[in-house]
Amino acid sequence: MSFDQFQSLNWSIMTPEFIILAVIAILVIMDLFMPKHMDRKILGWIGIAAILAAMVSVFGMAGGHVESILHDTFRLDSFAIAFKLLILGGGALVLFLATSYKATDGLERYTGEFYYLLLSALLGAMVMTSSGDLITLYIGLELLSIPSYILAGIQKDRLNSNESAMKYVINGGISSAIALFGMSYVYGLTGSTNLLEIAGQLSMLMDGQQAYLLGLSFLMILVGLGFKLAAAPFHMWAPDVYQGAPTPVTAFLSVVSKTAGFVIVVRILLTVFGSAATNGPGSIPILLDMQNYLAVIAAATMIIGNVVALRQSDIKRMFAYSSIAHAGYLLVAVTTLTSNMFYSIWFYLLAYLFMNMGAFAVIQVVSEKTGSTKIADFAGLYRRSPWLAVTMGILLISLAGFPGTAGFIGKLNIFVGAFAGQPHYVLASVMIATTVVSYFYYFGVMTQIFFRPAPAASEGEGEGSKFNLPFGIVVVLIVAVVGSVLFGIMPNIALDFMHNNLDIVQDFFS
Amino acid sequence: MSSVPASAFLALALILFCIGLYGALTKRNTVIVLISIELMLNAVNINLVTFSKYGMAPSITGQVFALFAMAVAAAEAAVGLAILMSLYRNKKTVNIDEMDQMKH
Amino acid sequence: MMENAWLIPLFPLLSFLILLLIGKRLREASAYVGILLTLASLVFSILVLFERFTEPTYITKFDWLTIGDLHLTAGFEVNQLNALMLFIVSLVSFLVHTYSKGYMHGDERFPVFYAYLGLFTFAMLGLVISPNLLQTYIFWELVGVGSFLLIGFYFYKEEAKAAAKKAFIMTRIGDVGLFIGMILIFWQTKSFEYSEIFRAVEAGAVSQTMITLTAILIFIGAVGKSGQFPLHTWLPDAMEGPTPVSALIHAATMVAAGVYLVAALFPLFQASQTALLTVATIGAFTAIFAASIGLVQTDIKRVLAYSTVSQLGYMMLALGSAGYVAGVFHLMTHAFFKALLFLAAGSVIHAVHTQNIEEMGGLWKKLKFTGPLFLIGTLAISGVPGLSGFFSKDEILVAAWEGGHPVLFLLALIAAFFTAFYMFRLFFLVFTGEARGEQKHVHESPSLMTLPMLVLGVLAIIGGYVNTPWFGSFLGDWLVDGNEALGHGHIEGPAWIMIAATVVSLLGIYLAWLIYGKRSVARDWLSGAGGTLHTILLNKYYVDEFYQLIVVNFVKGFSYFLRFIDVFLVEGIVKGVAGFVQGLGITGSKMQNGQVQTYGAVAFIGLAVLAVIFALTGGYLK
Amino acid sequence: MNLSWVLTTLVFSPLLGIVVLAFMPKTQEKAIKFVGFLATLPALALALAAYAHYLAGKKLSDFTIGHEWIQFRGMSGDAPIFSVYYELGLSGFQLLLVVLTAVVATLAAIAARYVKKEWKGYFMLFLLLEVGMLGVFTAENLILFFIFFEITLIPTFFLIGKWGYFEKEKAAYSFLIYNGLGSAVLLIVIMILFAKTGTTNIDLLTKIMADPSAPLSGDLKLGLLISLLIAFGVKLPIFPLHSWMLKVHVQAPPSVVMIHSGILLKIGAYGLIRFGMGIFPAQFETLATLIAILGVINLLYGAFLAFIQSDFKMVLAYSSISHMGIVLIGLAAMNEAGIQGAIFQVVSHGLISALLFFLVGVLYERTDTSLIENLGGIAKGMPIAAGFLLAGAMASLGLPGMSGFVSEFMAFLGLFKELPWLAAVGTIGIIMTAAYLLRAVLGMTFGKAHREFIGFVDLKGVEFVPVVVLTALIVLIGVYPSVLSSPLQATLETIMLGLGG
Repeated sequence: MSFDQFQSLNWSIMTPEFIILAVIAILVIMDLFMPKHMDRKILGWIGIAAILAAMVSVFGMAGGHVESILHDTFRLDSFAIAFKLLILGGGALVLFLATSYKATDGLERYTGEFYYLLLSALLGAMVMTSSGDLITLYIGLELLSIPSYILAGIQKDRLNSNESAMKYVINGGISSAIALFGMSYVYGLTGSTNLLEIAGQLSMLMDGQQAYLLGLSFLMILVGLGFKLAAAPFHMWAPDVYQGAPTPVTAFLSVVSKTAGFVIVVRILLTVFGSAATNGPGSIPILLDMQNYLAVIAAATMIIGNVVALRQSDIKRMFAYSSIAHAGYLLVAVTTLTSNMFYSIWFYLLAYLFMNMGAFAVIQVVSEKTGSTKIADFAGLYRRSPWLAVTMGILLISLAGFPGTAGFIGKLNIFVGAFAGQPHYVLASVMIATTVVSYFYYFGVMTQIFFRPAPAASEGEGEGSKFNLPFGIVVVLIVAVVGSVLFGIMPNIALDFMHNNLDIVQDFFS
Repeated sequence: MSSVPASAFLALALILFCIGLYGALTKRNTVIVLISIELMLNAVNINLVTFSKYGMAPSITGQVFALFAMAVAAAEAAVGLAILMSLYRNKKTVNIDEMDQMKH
Repeated sequence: MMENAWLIPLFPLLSFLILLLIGKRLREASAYVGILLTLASLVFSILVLFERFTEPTYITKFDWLTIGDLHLTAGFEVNQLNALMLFIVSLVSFLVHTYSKGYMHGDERFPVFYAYLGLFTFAMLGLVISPNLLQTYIFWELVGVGSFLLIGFYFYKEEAKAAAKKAFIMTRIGDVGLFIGMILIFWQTKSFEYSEIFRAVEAGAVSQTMITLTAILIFIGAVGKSGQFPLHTWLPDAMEGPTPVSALIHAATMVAAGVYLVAALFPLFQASQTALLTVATIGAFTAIFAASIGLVQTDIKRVLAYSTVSQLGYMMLALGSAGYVAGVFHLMTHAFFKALLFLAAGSVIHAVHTQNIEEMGGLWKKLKFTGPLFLIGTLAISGVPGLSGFFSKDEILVAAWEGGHPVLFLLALIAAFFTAFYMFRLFFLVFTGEARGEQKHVHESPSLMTLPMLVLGVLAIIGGYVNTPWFGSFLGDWLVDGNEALGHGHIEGPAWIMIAATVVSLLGIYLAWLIYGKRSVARDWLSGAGGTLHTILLNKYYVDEFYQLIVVNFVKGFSYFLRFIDVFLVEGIVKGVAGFVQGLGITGSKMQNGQVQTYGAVAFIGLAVLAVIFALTGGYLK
Repeated sequence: MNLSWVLTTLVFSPLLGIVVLAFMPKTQEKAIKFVGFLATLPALALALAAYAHYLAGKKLSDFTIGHEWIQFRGMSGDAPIFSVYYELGLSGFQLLLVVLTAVVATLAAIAARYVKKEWKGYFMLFLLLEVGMLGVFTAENLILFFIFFEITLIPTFFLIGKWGYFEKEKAAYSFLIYNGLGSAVLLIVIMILFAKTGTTNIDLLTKIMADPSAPLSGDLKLGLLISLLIAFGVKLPIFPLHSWMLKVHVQAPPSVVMIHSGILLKIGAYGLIRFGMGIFPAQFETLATLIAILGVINLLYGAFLAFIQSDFKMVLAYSSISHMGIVLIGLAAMNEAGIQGAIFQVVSHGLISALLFFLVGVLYERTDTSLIENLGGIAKGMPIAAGFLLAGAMASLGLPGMSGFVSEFMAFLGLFKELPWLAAVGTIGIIMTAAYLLRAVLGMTFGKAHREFIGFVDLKGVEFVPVVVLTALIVLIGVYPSVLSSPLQATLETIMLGLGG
């Protein structure tokens, strides 16, 4: 490739990535040259500014044509834009949480790293959304994962944090190996790593043997990526990792990482297996044929997530199971494969972003105050801080999926999808039944917040029992609540933006 | 070279992968577990390289993919070992079955 | 005047409302409100009655409730029976209102008492002018409430509470019969109007079985209200209410409503021989059954109560024997003399502050007014010739005989003997002999109480002359005028019946005199002779105990059985489901054992299972 | 005149109160209670105005409003695959329920004077609940109905769980889970209906279903109706789905029980009539006997169990079950009399139970107990309260001249035409109702006072307002039932048309 060629590439479509990358570099350097005792928070703010700038540039790209560079390894289509927005938004909120996070247990030595590792993980997620090639997908995935491993264990002096990171590394390693193994067969059968090329090849597939092999590789990829989503039965790392990791990291894992996971699942499954013929051209694609497997996984995920969450006494663990359950709901949308699937997944992830981020912000505040993450620590929150309590109440209601909140609209959207094409009665029933089960634990937290008296000790503390909310937390809470309620009442603000500017379905396969 | 059929390479990769998986799931020493994961990734690499040469449509992409995979695997191993070090500092053990402080 | 008959019930309603709102302020002046307004009703009733002698039946109605194409109406009707009933009810009510002013003097809930009286009178008057079954039912229930409230007037007494509850529930059992019967006949005839129902029955639009069924169901309502066997037990207990109430409700008016209902629906009953026979049998049985219990009771009001039950049985017997006129006639005369007896009894109780006749005695001299009036009542009810009861009872016996029920006739005759006996037993024990209890300051009641008694006394004597074999059956002819279905105004019967009746009642009186007046026969002669029988009678044939044992215990037992289901089965299933979910959760969290390799293994197993299923189902190896 | 703003204002007017309350200091008890009460008035005024509008002979369809709200699109450019419309409207039946809701809500706001703590939160939730209830009865499409239905759950959960009595949390959970499951089933039904017909508009659905070429098999329709029966059976409640409701009635604070028993249970009946009977008339006919049997079971089961309760609240709770049996009986009759009876019973029981539960609140406030045996003889100390209690009981046991009778009568009238034997069994319930109510009420008011109640104050001041208003309405309906029946005629005709009658 000559320099001219190099120059002639439309690098501008990578502007958001470049912004983040540049800021990472700047932050690394700044961290290096900053005096040791200087507060690193400034790095966090710079990071936030960078993310916002990236978001603006992504917004600016909305409505354009599909473009791709570097031999179609990097593509910018509506799908990428839509999910990049989510990922960047989630990243920004995580950074807000991070700036307000009290650095302890070794984190105080690495606050600088904390921010730019978050940014690099974010970069990985962004790459994943835009990748048009198995290689870039994989690189993006690992670019997201490896910093995540470090982030989970960044509180070096805290055993739980170490353990959580260790478990994450091992499980993540195994899963990516499995997924990669599956991908290698896909490559072997097509001789290409480019997704669209693969799709083109596979739609001509005639040989039953090969289709068989492809089916196996489908399962392997599904399982490998299922780890990222924390779909049952590949979910078991999630509770431990979520519990041990620092709260902003948990928030990051449960929102950004999961979003990225869904991005890659949709991307691979739809392009590669959505067109892979089972029995010669024009026959039913593997993906449709595999719908039942997906449905089983989705149902298992919803059931396990919601049911086991009932037994938890640690709030972060409970939210881990809750996020497993939400992954299950999202998988319902993936399973149904209807035309509004992109929109329903996107909208659900948007709603999930708001409600989960907000909830983790509250968790962060409360657990910093009490020094533990027991659900019982929320007792009497309403007395101690009514606003915080009401905020958490709204977010929990949204998570439980009651009307008036974005969580409801998201669920409704998925639910409609389950009936829009071929109706999936059982799956829809499981979804709604487990939703009712989820009332138990969400409202269990509310019981603590609103009904239980505050523990006697903290009542005596007087002034000390007041919560002082750092700016970052306040921002997150406001965004979360406004988002949850606004999109619950007027979801078309978001939905219409999608429809008017982004033609995902059209772009996705071109 | 051509006397060795492609299926032999694929079988080797599969066996290697299974050994890796077995090791990752059964060994007590975390270092060995990490190495086993490397084995699994290397099995993938064998696959990729084999397909790049003997696949349906041989192409160089497979080898490129394998290079990327190696680099990533190295990074992953490095991070894994680093985390293990800090864990060891706190817990004085590298046995993976003793890392069960968080459960249920 | 008849077109304004709807005003008659409204006066007492007005009284009720006024007293409810400002009764507390009026205190005992409340009585004047009640008395004046019932007087207005009485005046109107008399005017209506007289007008009805010459004018035809007046009926008017309007839509009350529309159900699709069905228009249920409300309105009022003035026919012979209604006009007569209006007069009786408003008269007795007015008299009781007046009497109560004296009787209830000093009671702290005096205005409430008058308010309740107003409510009851309203309901009763409303009942008797209803032109259709539904409206009848509505007021039927309302009189029940009035009765309930007044029985429970002394609410702080446990007995009053129990009696009120019992009265309401037992009559409700009957009411349900009426309710069902009314609805069944409605679907047969598409109307609640009496006239429509009769027309349909006459035209043969209703099957015979249906007629019998509905008639008997409606009769069950009458059984409940009129204290007929087997739903009679509430009526004696209802004597817990103030005595004027007993006179008004539980003697003269409400309990007669059952008889009135059967009379009002007489054409329906007449269309079914079975129904008539049922009515007659129940009536005759009740007559002798209650009379026999009355023989041994020692509470003055309870004796009268059983007497009432017995007399109501008589009326039913009359109606059941196709003696429409006889039944209605006896209803009227009974209203006079029984109200008189109760008011007189009230006067006695007022004087001696006890209801136990064993503690009375020798009051004839002390109660110069009450005594003779009580005697008039006693003579009238015993059927002594010349007084009102004689004529009406005679009509009934004739009707029973002519109706072809010799057994029932015989029962009625025996009941007449019993009646004469226990009434005079009562009279002798209360008024003659020596004072047995501690009777201080016994004095005659104020004139406010004696005057109403006087009026009733006069009516008890002359009331019978409107319908006699000797001076013409004016009442009977008028009642059946224009409606042949009701039978004849007077049924000719053999002369020996009248003689027999007279002899029987005189025998009863004589025997009572022998035992309680002259005391030539020992008082325990009877109880000694038939000890067991005496005990049975004293315990009212153990009907209450039977109900307690069977019905109440069954209901309770069944309820506890349902509670068992509720607690263990319904809740159990819920707990089971919840437990299952919890168990799943426990299993799930147990699997989460903290071992990272287990997690990997589970995932691998998951993959393996998927792959095996994929392999087994054949994949794409077509 | 364009009246389409009325319903929106009516439904959401309580929100104004929430906003005002949010800015009030939480210590100002009196002011908060007053504002909470005031905030219920606009809805009441509008509801009565709408009734007046009807009385003036104008069309109720003047109030209909419809807007697009949410569109879920599939492929870009396509028509939305799913739209949620904001559609509110009134029919005669709905009008009655809206008026009932507004009246009971206002009176319950008065009853909320007994709330002892955190008035601010209480009234905010209370008003939110009112929004939900008004919305449920005015919603013209199933999704909107569902949304409002769910909106009622959360405030009720908190109102029970925070301000209730000893086992409040258990009761609140019970409420949430049962009703959550009920609404879950409902949502599935709605979605299937949508998937098959492409609409959730109730009137449209009714029309589509009447068309024999509708894309639903009879079996599917039957299945959907049974699901609806379960969904609304939880709310009504139908045996054996009732156990949550007992807990709620016993544990919730008086004003909430007034609302709950008076209005929330009625949503079940409303749903059964409007959706069950309206959308699936033919299948309803198939199930009529089953529903009638369920109704009789409800009626008798509730009555017998009420007979042995020691807590008056439990008596009333089982009594509610029993009375809802009458609704089912009326519906199962499938004729005008029965259906009208059922609707009457819905309104009538709403008023009666509100009255009785208010009085329970009054008694509890003064005596700290609702156990029958602890309360004997209160007529001595509180004659007026005892009198109204007795009046309420009389209304409840179906005394003519009060609303309970008219509904009971019509329901039985209807069923006797169709299933006379079953109806005859049901009449045992009439006797049992009298038995258990008198046992309970007389046990409390009559007899010897077990303790000195003399010192207790009788009804006073504002307490008269709910009692008198409710009693007056009960008597009004009992004496002049046309106030209810005339607005209902149009609704009934529609239903009967669907039933092919």
